[in-house]
Amino acid sequence: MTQEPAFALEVEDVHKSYGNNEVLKGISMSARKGDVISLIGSSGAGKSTFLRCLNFLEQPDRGRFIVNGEEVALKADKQGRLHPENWRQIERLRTGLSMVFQSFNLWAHMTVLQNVIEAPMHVLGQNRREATERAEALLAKVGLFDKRDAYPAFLSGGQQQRAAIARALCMEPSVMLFDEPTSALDPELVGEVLKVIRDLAEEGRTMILVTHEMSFARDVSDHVMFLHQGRVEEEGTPEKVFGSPDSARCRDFTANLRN
Amino acid sequence: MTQEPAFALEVEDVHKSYGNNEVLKGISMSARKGDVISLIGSSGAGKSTFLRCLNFLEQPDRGRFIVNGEEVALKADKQGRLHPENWRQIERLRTGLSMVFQSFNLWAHMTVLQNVIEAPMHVLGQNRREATERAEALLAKVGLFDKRDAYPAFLSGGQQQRAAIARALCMEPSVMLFDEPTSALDPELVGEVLKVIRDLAEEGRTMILVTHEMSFARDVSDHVMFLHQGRVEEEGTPEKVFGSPDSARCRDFTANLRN
Amino acid sequence: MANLSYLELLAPYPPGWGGVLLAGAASTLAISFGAYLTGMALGLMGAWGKLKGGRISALLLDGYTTGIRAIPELILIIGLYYAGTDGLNRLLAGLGLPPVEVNGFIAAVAVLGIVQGAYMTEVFRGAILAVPTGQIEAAAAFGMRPSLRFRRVILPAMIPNALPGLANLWMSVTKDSALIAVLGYQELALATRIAAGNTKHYFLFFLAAAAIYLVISLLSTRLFNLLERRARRGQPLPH
Amino acid sequence: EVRFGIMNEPYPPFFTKDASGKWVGWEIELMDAVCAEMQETCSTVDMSWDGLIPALEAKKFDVIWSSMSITEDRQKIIDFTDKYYKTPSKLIGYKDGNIGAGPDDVAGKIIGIQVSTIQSNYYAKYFKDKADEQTYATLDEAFQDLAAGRIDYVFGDSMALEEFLKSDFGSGCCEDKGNVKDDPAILGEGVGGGLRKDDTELKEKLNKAIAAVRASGKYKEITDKYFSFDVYGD
Amino acid sequence: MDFSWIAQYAPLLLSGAWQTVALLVISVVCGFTLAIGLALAQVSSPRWLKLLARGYCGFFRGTPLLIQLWLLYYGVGSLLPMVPGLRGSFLWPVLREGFFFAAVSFTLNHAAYQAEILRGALLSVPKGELEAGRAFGMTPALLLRRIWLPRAIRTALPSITGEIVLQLKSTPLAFTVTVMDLYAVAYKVRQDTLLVYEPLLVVTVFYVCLTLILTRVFRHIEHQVPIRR
Ligand SMILES: Nc1ncnc2c1ncn2[C@@H]1O[C@H](COP(=O)(O)OP(=O)(O)OP(=O)(O)O)[C@@H](O)[C@H]1O
Ligand SMILES: Nc1ncnc2c1ncn2[C@@H]1O[C@H](COP(=O)(O)OP(=O)(O)OP(=O)(O)O)[C@@H](O)[C@H]1O
Ligand SMILES: [Mg+2]
Ligand SMILES: [Mg+2]
Repeated sequence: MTQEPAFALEVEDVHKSYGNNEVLKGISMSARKGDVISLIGSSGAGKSTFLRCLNFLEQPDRGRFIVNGEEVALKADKQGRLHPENWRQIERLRTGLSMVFQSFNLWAHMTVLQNVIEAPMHVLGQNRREATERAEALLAKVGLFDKRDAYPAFLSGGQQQRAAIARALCMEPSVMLFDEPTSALDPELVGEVLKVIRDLAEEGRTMILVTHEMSFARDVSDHVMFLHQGRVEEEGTPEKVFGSPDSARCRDFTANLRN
Repeated sequence: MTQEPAFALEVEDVHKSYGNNEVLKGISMSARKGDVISLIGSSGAGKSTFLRCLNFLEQPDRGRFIVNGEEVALKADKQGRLHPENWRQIERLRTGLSMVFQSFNLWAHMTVLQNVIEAPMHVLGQNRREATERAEALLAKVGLFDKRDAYPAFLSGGQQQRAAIARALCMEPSVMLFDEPTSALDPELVGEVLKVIRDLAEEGRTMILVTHEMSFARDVSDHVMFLHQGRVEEEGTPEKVFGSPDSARCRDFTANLRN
Repeated sequence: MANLSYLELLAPYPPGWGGVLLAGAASTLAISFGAYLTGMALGLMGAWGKLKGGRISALLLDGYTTGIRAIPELILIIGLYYAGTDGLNRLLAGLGLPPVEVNGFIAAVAVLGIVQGAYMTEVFRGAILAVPTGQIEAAAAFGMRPSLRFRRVILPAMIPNALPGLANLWMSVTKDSALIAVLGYQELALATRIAAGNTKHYFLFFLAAAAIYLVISLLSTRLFNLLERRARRGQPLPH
Repeated sequence: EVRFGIMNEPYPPFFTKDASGKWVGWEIELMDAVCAEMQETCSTVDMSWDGLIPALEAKKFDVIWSSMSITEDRQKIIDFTDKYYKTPSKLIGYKDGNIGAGPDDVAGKIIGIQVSTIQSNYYAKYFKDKADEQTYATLDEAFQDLAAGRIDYVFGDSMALEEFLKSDFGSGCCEDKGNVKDDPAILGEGVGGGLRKDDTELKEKLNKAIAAVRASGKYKEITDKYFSFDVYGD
Repeated sequence: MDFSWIAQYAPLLLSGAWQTVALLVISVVCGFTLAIGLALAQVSSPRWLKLLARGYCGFFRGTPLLIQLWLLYYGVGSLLPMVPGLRGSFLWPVLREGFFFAAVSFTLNHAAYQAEILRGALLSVPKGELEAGRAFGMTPALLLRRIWLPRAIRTALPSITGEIVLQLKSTPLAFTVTVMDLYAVAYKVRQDTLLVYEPLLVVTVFYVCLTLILTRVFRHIEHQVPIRR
């Protein structure tokens, strides 16, 4: 075997604009295996956009992306925007990179269980029995076992969010992208999710986490990045970012948490 | 003028089932003018369902509803389920009862501004200029003024939520129903929303608030209700519910907050 | 001609005309079905090309949907069948090859299928656009290839949006197939006119034909309803 | 082999398909006689009116044998054999006892005419100032409207009109108003077989055969089966 | 290609084009209005009304337009002269005309097809957006006018355009009840001259122009609200 890559995910200088609105203005990040990195920042700062750039749901205008030691081949079009050279590569990388969306995005025509086993069965080619078994265990873990045959439209907000988490976990990815995975959950469930994330980190999985719950970010992460207007305004250990941030902006932002 | 009703909203013994699943098992609540009542409870406890029963988006199976001293006329159908006798009455009452949905439910074919002025213009009959003026002030208040001409699909989660809040505020209702209005907001904005709610309460508006942020509930409410499996398991002042709850279930639930 | 009673006129064997009508109905169904399937394949490709393709393919497909829908079917059929085979044979003759006889049935299916495809392109395009973007993104995010994404997520999610349009097109094609009388095919509409013209019992035969069409479409409506009910599972009613 | 293109819309008594799908009618029997005379094997090809010309040109068949009137305009596009019948044109109308088919008889009335027929040209010359024209795709539709009272007359080929009057439907409502005065310049030279312009060989063969059938008495024999008079015309 | 006939037939062609446009506009405008009612009846109404609307759509989509037209014109229409006094009355010139019957039956037929499209589109509008409208006290009529229909029509626009084009292509059937639309004029020219393609090409150009205008207008409406992709 070749040498293990040092970083599970390494990105450099990501830029992204919507029209004239430059949402990301050069963001770099590197995540080791087993790292939990939290992204915090005010609404509209570009957190979701950054996360979506990581798996190329949005195509960045500029940047370098290295996933598990493999660089994503990008080429520029006439306007100078980047596009993946080979979508096959992206698709392959995405299987190791699952995502929990801010708005859940469950497939409305499938039951909860079908949602969870869909990708393992059809992308990873697992057989139904095996996938179902793991899916049911995961659904039980998030407390959704008895809703496994319900369609998403008939679930409460928190139940949908848990289904989305189970769906992402079932892929057993090496990197997980969580976009506010606890926004619709009550404190008890937040605690559960925190436990799940810790377990996963211990298994060596990498997690990138967007969250508005500062206490959650503090408890769970190895590294915190504070985004402001498309830039990383402050980053470091939770102790540093929440305890003694350099940036005034960050100090204001985390003020609520400290007092 | 007739005597001011003592309660802005009074409901008794609300029951609601989906199929065999009894989601609400007899909930009563009374809210005085200017009260802020928080509903807390685990995911799937029935909080959203209760809120939706209050303005008859779901039709309760049993219960009595008195809004601003006016009892809602209900009649039972063959299966014994209740239906409003007169939808006109419901529509009239709803104009004084606006709602912020858990999933925002912005109208996708309208810009943010159009979303906000829609109901004031077409339900209350305000003229466009007047409605736009107030809408813009509200959008500025929630920090969304520069996104007023964007369509909801192009907004970040928090921006959508703020648009939904502005839309509800613009109706200047006497009772507001908030379903997790801060789930997608960062701590700073949560603080802003808290301020808005306090201001509104001071103006004499009544607020019913579903939330998972216990600190938010503690800071803002006059009265907290803890729902568990369709029943009110504990209720009282925030000090009591968070400080010294009688119910063991509630004690567990709020444990995170206390330590 | 002897005076026949209504029952005798509709008898399935000569001198009754029932058999002629039924045979006509059978060819109507066969041609409609072939054209419908062809159209569906073209429509799916067309919609995909319009939504995902580059500017050039979008422009070409725009020409296809606008042009083919606007051109009267008659001119397409005559043009493609007669002028088309004529041209083909001239080309073959130029190459020193023997002329080919284009099968009328295949020509009819092809022409009507191309027309159906133009309508279906638009039906599918609208239906796909109505699928919530997030669900498609979720599929992409889990590493689904475009074809898998289409088969597992886009298709089932857009079908309920497309079915009413598809049902309408099926209803139309069963009646449009009357056009292929131009190629000498005796489908239901022509069979009806012949029976009526021969016997002068216009009303009887038009009602009989209407009844046959109605039976065909009632059965297909049932089928479409079943499909739609299945496709809309998981979708709450509007109130 | 000579292939005859016949229109697949029924036009009794000249040509129509019976319930078993066999071509029957006067024009069909004449075709058989002509073929026998030419000592050719003959086949028929069904074709809608729209397909006749393109199919002739695409050599799907060799001659149009579908009661097509020979007119000057059409001769620009295709060639015709000599006429093989010519029937007078007549008016039929609602039963009211007013018999007569002159311009004065139709004054103020509405006449139903099949689109683009010789009768339509005749109308333009003789009736236009007196009566209104209603154009129909087929005579069948005109008959329906006549029975419904929407029009007062149907002007068309006497054979087709008489056939209608013989039916239950026609005999109930309508009656023969008489033949119109002939005008060969407009009512034309009669009906002939349509041919490709370059097919002179076949044209001569057909002309010879038609003349022979007429001379041998076969023509009369066939005609007597269908009509009480000679349809060849003057 | 021989277009020398155009000058001679110009007046007829113009009046034919006018008839075509008139039939199309009448049947689409009236038909669509009727379709809204029919679609609504099918998605939310008492059971009997629902069944009635279903039956209507089943019948009108199930049988050929031509036969509907004839049932109306030759069936209902031929009963009219039997109404005493009608033949002499001022209404007769209208009721006698095929145009009236064509317009009526095209409207009825078009409504059935559009209703089916609209029914599906109404069902596809996210339930939450309707609830938001209700929660602000919108009456059913207002909800329909401001939220439900605009949302539904927008998603269904491509199919709606298709149905209108299909309706345009159906107008030639009016000739069977003596309306000389553009297609009928072309038919006459073809019969007169035996030219196969040229008259049809004139019709084609006209149809393509109409369709282009139609699709442009509808695309403009469609692009009013940007779609995120
Ligand atoms: N598809 C889009 N088109 C145009 N602008 C967009 C689009 N998506 C997001 N934006 C804009 O980009 C900015 C960043 O959005 P993003 O969703 O990344 O914010 P965020 O940090 O996730 O915020 P939140 O905490 O509210 O979810 C916002 O101003 C938003 O309006
Ligand atoms: N339309 C529906 N049909 C059937 N069951 C439903 C429907 N809506 C909600 N439920 C069920 O009713 C229960 C209560 O749902 P509700 O949305 O009220 O929960 P909630 O307290 O708001 O939870 P959350 O905090 O997760 O939003 C859940 O178990 C849910 O699955
Ligand atoms: Mg976000
Ligand atoms: Mg909820």
